[in-house]
Amino acid sequence: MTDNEVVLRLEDVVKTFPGVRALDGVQLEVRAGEVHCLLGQNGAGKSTLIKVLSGVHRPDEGRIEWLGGEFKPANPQAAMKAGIATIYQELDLVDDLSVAENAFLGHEPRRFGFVRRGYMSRHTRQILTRLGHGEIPPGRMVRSLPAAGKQVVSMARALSHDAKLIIMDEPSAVLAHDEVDNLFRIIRDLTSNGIAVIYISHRLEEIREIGDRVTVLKDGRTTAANLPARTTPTRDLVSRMTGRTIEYVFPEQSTQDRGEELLRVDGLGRAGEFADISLSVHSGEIVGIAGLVGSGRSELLETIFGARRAESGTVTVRGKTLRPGSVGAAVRAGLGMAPEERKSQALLLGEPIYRNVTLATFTGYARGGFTNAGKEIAEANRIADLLELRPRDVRRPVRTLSGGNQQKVVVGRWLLGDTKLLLLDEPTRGVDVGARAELYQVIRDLAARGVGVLLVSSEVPEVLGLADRVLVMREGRMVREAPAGELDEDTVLDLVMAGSLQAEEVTL
Amino acid sequence: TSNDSGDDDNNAQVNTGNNNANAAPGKQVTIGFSAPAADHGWIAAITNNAKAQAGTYSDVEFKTVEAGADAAAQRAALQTLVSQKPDVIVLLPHDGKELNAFGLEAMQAGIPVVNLDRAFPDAKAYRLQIKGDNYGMGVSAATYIITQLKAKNVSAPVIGEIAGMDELELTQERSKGFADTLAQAGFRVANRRAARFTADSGQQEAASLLQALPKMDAVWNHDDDQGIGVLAAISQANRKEFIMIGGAGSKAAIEAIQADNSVLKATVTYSPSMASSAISLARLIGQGRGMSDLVELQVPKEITLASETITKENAANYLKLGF
Amino acid sequence: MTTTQTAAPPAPEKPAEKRSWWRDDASEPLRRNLALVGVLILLVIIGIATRPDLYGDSTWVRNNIFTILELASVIGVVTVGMTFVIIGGGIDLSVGAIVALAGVWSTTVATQSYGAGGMIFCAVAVGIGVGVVNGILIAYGRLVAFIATLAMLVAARGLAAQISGKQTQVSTNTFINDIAAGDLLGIPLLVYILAAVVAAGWVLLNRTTFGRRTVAVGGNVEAARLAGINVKRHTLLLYALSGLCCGIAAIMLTSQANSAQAAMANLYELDAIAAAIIGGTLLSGGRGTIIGSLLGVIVFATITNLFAINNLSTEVQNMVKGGIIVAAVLVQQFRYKSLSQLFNRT
Amino acid sequence: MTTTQTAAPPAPEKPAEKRSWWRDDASEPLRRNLALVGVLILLVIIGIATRPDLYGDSTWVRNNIFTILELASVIGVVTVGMTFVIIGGGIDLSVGAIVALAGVWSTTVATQSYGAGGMIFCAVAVGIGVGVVNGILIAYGRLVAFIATLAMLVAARGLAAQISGKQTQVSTNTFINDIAAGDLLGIPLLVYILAAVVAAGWVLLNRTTFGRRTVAVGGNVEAARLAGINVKRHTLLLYALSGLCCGIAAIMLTSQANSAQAAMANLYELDAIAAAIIGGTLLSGGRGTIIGSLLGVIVFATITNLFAINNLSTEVQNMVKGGIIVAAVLVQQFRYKSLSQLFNRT
Ligand SMILES: Nc1ncnc2c1ncn2[C@@H]1O[C@H](COP(=O)(O)OP(=O)(O)OP(=O)(O)O)[C@@H](O)[C@H]1O
Ligand SMILES: Nc1ncnc2c1ncn2[C@@H]1O[C@H](COP(=O)(O)OP(=O)(O)OP(=O)(O)O)[C@@H](O)[C@H]1O
Ligand SMILES: [Mg+2]
Ligand SMILES: [Mg+2]
Repeated sequence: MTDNEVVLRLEDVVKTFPGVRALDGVQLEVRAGEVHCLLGQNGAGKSTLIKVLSGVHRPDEGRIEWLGGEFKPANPQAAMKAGIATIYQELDLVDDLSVAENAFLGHEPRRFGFVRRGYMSRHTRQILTRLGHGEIPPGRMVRSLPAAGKQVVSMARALSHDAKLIIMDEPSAVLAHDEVDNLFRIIRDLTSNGIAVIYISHRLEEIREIGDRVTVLKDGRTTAANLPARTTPTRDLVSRMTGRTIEYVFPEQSTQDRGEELLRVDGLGRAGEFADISLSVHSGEIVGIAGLVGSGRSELLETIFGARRAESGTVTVRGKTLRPGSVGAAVRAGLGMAPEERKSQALLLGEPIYRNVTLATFTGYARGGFTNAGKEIAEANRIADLLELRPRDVRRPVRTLSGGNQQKVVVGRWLLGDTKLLLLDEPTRGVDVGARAELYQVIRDLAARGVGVLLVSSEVPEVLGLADRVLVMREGRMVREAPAGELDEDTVLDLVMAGSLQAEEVTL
Repeated sequence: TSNDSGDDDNNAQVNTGNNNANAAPGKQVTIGFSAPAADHGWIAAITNNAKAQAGTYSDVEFKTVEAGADAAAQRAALQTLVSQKPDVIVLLPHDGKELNAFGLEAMQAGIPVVNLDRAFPDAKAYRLQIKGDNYGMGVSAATYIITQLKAKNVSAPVIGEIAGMDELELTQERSKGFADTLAQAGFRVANRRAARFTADSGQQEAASLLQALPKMDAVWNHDDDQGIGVLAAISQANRKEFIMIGGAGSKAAIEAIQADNSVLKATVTYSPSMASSAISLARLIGQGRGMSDLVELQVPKEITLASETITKENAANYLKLGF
Repeated sequence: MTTTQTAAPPAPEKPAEKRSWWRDDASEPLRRNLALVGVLILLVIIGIATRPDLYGDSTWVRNNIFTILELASVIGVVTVGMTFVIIGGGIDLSVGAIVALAGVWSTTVATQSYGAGGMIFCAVAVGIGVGVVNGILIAYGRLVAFIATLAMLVAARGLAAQISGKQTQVSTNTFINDIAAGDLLGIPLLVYILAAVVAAGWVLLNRTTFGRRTVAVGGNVEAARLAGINVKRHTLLLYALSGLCCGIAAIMLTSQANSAQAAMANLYELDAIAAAIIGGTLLSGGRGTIIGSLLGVIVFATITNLFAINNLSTEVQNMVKGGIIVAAVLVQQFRYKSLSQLFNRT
Repeated sequence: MTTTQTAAPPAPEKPAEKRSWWRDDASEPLRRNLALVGVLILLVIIGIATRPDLYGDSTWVRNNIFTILELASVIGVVTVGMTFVIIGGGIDLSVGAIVALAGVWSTTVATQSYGAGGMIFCAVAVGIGVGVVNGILIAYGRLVAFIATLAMLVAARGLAAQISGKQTQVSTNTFINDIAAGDLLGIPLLVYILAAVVAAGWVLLNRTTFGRRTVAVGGNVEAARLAGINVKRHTLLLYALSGLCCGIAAIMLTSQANSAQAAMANLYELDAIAAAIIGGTLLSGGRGTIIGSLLGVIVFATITNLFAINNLSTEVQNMVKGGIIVAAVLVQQFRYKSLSQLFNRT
C-alpha cells in the first residue's frame, strides 16, 4: 500500500506568526491511499501545517509539491479545487444553516443562483448514510446538533468534495468510541479508493489502529518522518515528540481513605436530558462518569454547577442545599467547573493568558476592589509551568495558542483558588500525551490534598485509570456504579453500548 | 465665504430702498451672522436674505458662521466669530434660552447683539430683537378658520392641526395661539399631529390625521414646506371636504392659494424677510444711526412682525415676499 | 468503600423520541413571528376598545389597513436591505441619508427633465453607488461598519444639502407622483411594491446561494472563508443591496411627498434596525428572517396609527411607545416553558 | 519503506526577542491610540495651514484648546459610561435622552428651589434611576439592549417633554451656571470634570475587579457565568454607571446652556458610540480603552473646531467630516506589516 506514488511532498516549509515560528522547516511526504499520521505536542505546529496545505495560510519559505507539480494555493477555494479537503480542529460550521447547507457551503449545487435544495438534500443524505448517520435529517439546523453530530457534518462537508487528499485535524476529539470505529470504517473506505488521508490525533492507540506511517513534529520541525505506524514503539514516538520519555500514564492510585462527603446529588433531573440521578463525591475522591456522547453527562455537570436549573432533585454541598440555577451559589460553596467547549464556554480569546487563568479567582487576589496584576501573573506562571504551557509567555492573548494549550488554560483556571470540588468535563480533550500525564498527576495531587473531583470523559481508559469510583451513564440514567478496580474497559463499553443499541432499535 | 454659490439665483427678499436716507453709505461696519444649519426652506431663506441684504450695502462686511446641529455647536461657532471682533452680531439662535448666556457675554464685551426670531429671556442679552409672532400665527390661522366656518354655519366643526417639530418652543406658541383663539369661538382641535418641518414627515402625519378624522372641516398646517407633503397626502387620500390653512408663506403656497384649485385656501405669514430687516437695522446700529421714519435717534429695541393672512384676494401682493 | 450496584433500570420508554439528535429550536423564528402577530392582534384590540366608532365602519377599517401598510411601505423596503446587512454581520447607519440623497438627486431639475424613467434610474443608481462605496470601505478598507456608514450618513446628507441648495425640491413628474396615489384592484400601488420587495427578499435569503452565504458570512466568517466563500465580495454586495433598497425607497418617498429634501427619511436607520431586531434578527449577525422584519415594521406602523386615531400628544405617545416596545418584546420572549415552570413551582 | 530519523534539533533560542513591541498583539490598543494622536496632530497641522493668522496668536491657541476640550467635555463624560456598556457587551441608545431627562428634571422650578445641591442630586439620581431600569430590562427581562434602550430613548424624551411642558427651562442657579463659566489656574472647570471622570473610568476599567468583570462579561458571557461572575447584576451595574455619567453630563450641559429642554443632547448616543468605536472599542464587546474613547471624542471635537475656524458651510462640513472620519480610521489601521509588505513586494 505504501508503495503507491507520492502525491504530496513538503520541503522545508516555514511559517511565522508575529513572535512565533510556528513551522520551522517541515518535511512531509504523503502517498496515495495511505493514512499518514501527524504526531506532536500541543503547539508543535500540526494545525498550522494543515492550514498551509489547505490554503488558509501562505508559507513564508519552502516548497510544496502536489500531484507532481508545485502547489501554492491562494485561498481555501483553490486548495479544494486542487482536491484537498480539510476537517479543521475547531468546528467550522454555521449554526443557522441546515446540515445540507453546511455540507455544501461554498459549492452549493445551483441553477441560476437558486440552490437546488432537493438535489442537495438527497446528496447530503447519501453522504450521511455512508457515514453511518442516515438518521440526521439534512434539513435540520446545525445549531441543534450536539458536538458529535457537528463533527459528522464536518466530515460530510469534506466528503462532498471530490478530494484526493482529506486532512483530519483531531476528528476524534469529540467522538465517542462507537463513533470512532465508524470514522475508521470510513477512512478505510476512502483509502481503498486511493484517497490519501492525513490524520492528526493525540491518541496513540488510534494511530496504531488506522495509521500507515507517522511523521512527528516538534517545535515546528520534523523530528522523524515516515515511521511505521503499527510497529514503532510508543517510547520512541513519545520521546521524539517531547524530547523525553514518559514512563507511566496514570499515576498510582492513592491508598488513603476518602474523607467527609462533599457533594450529594439526590434525584436530579431535567426533562429530555437526564432523570433521577443520585451520586455523591467525598473529599479526596475522584469520581468518573463514563458514557456515550449524548448520554447527558455535560448537562448533569452543568446542572450540579447551577449553570442549568434543575427541574427536580437537589444538590447538597457539605450539608448545605444549593439554590438551583445559581452558579454564584455553587462557586461560593467551593465548586468549580471546567466546561466542555473551551471556545464558547470558557475562554476570553482576546485577553491575555494570565487573565484567563485567574478568571475565577482574580477577586480573591484583589484588595478593596483593586486587582493585583502582579500576583495574578505569578500564579498564572505557576500554572503554566505545571501544565507545560507553550509558549510560556502568559501575557499573550489566548487566541494565539494552539487548541491543546487553550485546553490547559481552561483546566488550569480551577487549579487556583480554594476549590473544594472540581467538576471536569473532558479535561484532556486535545491535550498531548506528555501534558496529559502532567494533568493526571495534577488531578491526583489535588485529590490527595482533599479536593473532590467529578470527572466526565469519553475515554474509558482515562475514567478507569484516574477515578476511584466510576459511574456509568446511559441515556440520561445512571446504570452502574462501582469502584474503578472492579470494572474493565470492555464491561464499561458493554454497559454503554447496550443503550445505544436499544436506542437504535427504537429508532428503526 | 465658501457658500457663495447659488445665493443670487434665489429670489431673496431685499430692500434696495435707494430713495431712503439711510441707504447712503456710512461708516464701515462688520456684521457677524449666525443661523442654524438649514435643512429647511425657511431657515435657508433666512440665511439667503441676510446675505443678499448685506450685499446691497457697500459699507458692510458680512461674516457668517454656520451653527451646526445644536445649541452647543452654535455656541462654539459664535466663540470663533467673537474672536474676529465684529461690530454687530446678528443671531438666529437654536434656542433663545440656551444662548442667552452668549448674548449677555457679547453685550458685556461691547458687541451689540441683534436677536433674530428666537427671543432671549434676558433683556440685557440683546440690543435689538426682531421676530415673527408665533402666537399670532396661531391666532390668525384660527381667526380665518372661524370666519370661514361661521360663514358656512358649521356648528361643531372637526378641526385638525399638523404642527412642526414639537420639541421647539415656537411650535408650542403657535399651537397655543391656535387653540386659545378657537376656544373663544367654542371650537377645539379634534386631532393634532406633529411633523418635522419636512415634506415627507408632513405627508406621513397628514395621512395619519386624515385616517383618524374621516370627516373634517378645516386643518391648519404650521409650515408650507412640510405642506407640500400634507397636500400630497390629501390628494392621495382623495379628500377635499375641508379647507386647509398653511403657515410661513412660501412662494409655492401663495401660488396655490392664488390658483385656488386645492384645499389650501390661505396661509398665515411668518416671513423670513425679517432677516433682511435685521441686517439693515444691524448696520444702522453699527453706524449709530436711527430709523429715518421714526423720530428716535436710535433703532428701537423690539420689533415683532405681524402674522398676516394671505388669501386668494391679496395673494398677488405677497408673491414677491414668498420664499 | 461500599460498592453500590444498581441494576440497569428499564430504559426510559421510547427514549429516542424524547432525546433525538437535535434540540428542537428550529421553530424559534416561527414562534417569534407568531408572537409578533399576537402583538399585532393585541394592538388592534386596543384600537377597537378605544375607538369603537371608527372600527365599527368596515370601509374605514379597510382604509386603515392600507394606511398602515402605506405608512410601513417605505421603511419596509429599507428594512429588507437592512435585514440582509445585519444578517451578514454588518450594520448600515446610512440608509436614511441614502434615501435622502437618492431622492434629492432624482428630483433635481436636470434629472426630472429625463422623465420618470430617468428619475427612477437615478435614484437606484445613486442608492447602489453609495452602497458600493460603503461596501468597499468596509470589505476592502476594513473599516468597522458602524463607523464607515456613520461617516457616510454625515457625508451623504451633506451632499444632499449641497445638491438641493437646502431647498425642498418639488417633483413635477406626474407618473412618479401618481405611484403613491394609485391603486390596483383597490390595493395601493405602494403596498404592491412593498410586497414585491419582501417576496424578492425572502426568495433571495432562503432560496439562493447569495442568501445562504449571507447567513454563513454573518454567522461564522471564519467558516465561510474556509468554505471558500469570497467574504469581501459578498460583504460589498450586501451593502450594495441595501443601497438598492434605499434607492427604491427614495422613489416611493418622493412619490408620497411629491418632493424631496436633504432632511427627509430622518432617523430611518434607527427605525429599520429596530424593526429588524424586533423581527428576530440578531444584531451580531447570522440569524434573521424577512417576514420577521416585515412584521416588525408593521408593528411599529400600527403603534403610530393607534396613537393617531386616539389623538395622543407627542410626549404621551413617546412614553407609551417605549412601554409598548418593551411589552412587545416581552410577549415575544414569553415561552411555553416558562409557563410550565410557573405551574411546576407551586 | 524508508524511515528518516532526524535528531531533535535544539529548541530555537529566545524567539521572544525577535518580536518588536509594535507588532505585539498586546500593544494593539496602544498602537491605535498613538495613531489617533497622529490624526489629532494632522488636524492641527491642517488648522495651522488654513488659518495661520489665528494659530500665530498663542493666546488664541491656548483658548482654542480649551474651547475644544469644553466642547468635548459633556460628550466625553457620556462616552466614558458608553465605553463600559459596550465593552460589557451591551449598547445604550438612551444616553442622550437620559441627559435630557436629568437636565429637565433638575431645572424644574421645584428642584431649583433646593439649590445647586438639590439639582446635582436630582440629575445624578435620575441618571442612575433610568440606568437601573435599563439594566433591569436587559439583565433580568432579557430584552435585547438595542431595543430596550431604544424604547427608553423614546420614553425618556417623552417624559422630559411632559415634565418641561416642552418649554426650555432656564436655570437661575448661579452656582450651576458658573460651573461652565469658571476656571481654576486658567483651566476651565468643565475640563477638570472631564479629566476626573476619565481618570476614574480608567482606574475602574484597568485596576478594579469591576473593570475585569466588564471585559469578561463582554468578551464571553458564558465563560464569565461559568467562572462564577454574577452576569446579571454586573450588566445592571453597567447601565447604572452609564446613567450616572449621563447625570453628570446633564449638570455640565445645563451649566453650559444655563437651561435645559427635552430636545437637548440630541443624538448624543450616536456621537458617544462613534467616539468609543473610533477609540478602538469593539462593538461586539470585550475590548476597549477609556483613553481611546477620550481621544475619539477629542478628534470629533477638533474636526468640528476646524470647520468652525474655517467657516465651512454645514453641508460642506458634513461631506468633509465623513471623509475625515474614514481617513482617520484608515490611518489607525495602518500597520507596520503593510509597510513591510509593500517593500517586500518589490
Ligand atoms: N494566528 C496565530 N497567531 C499567532 N500564533 C499562532 C497563531 N496560530 C498558531 N500560533 C502558534 O503557532 C504554534 C503552532 O500552533 P498549532 O495550532 O499549529 O499547534 P498544534 O500542533 O495544532 O497544537 P494542538 O495539538 O494543541 O492543536 C503555537 O505556538 C501557536 O501558539
Ligand atoms: N446518539 C447521540 N449522540 C449524540 N448526542 C445525542 C445522541 N442522542 C441524543 N443526543 C443529544 O445530545 C445532547 C447531549 O450532548 P452532549 O454532548 O452535551 O452530551 P454528553 O453526555 O455530555 O456528551 P459528551 O460530554 O461526551 O460530549 C443531549 O441533550 C441529547 O439530546
Ligand atoms: Mg491543532
Ligand atoms: Mg458533553
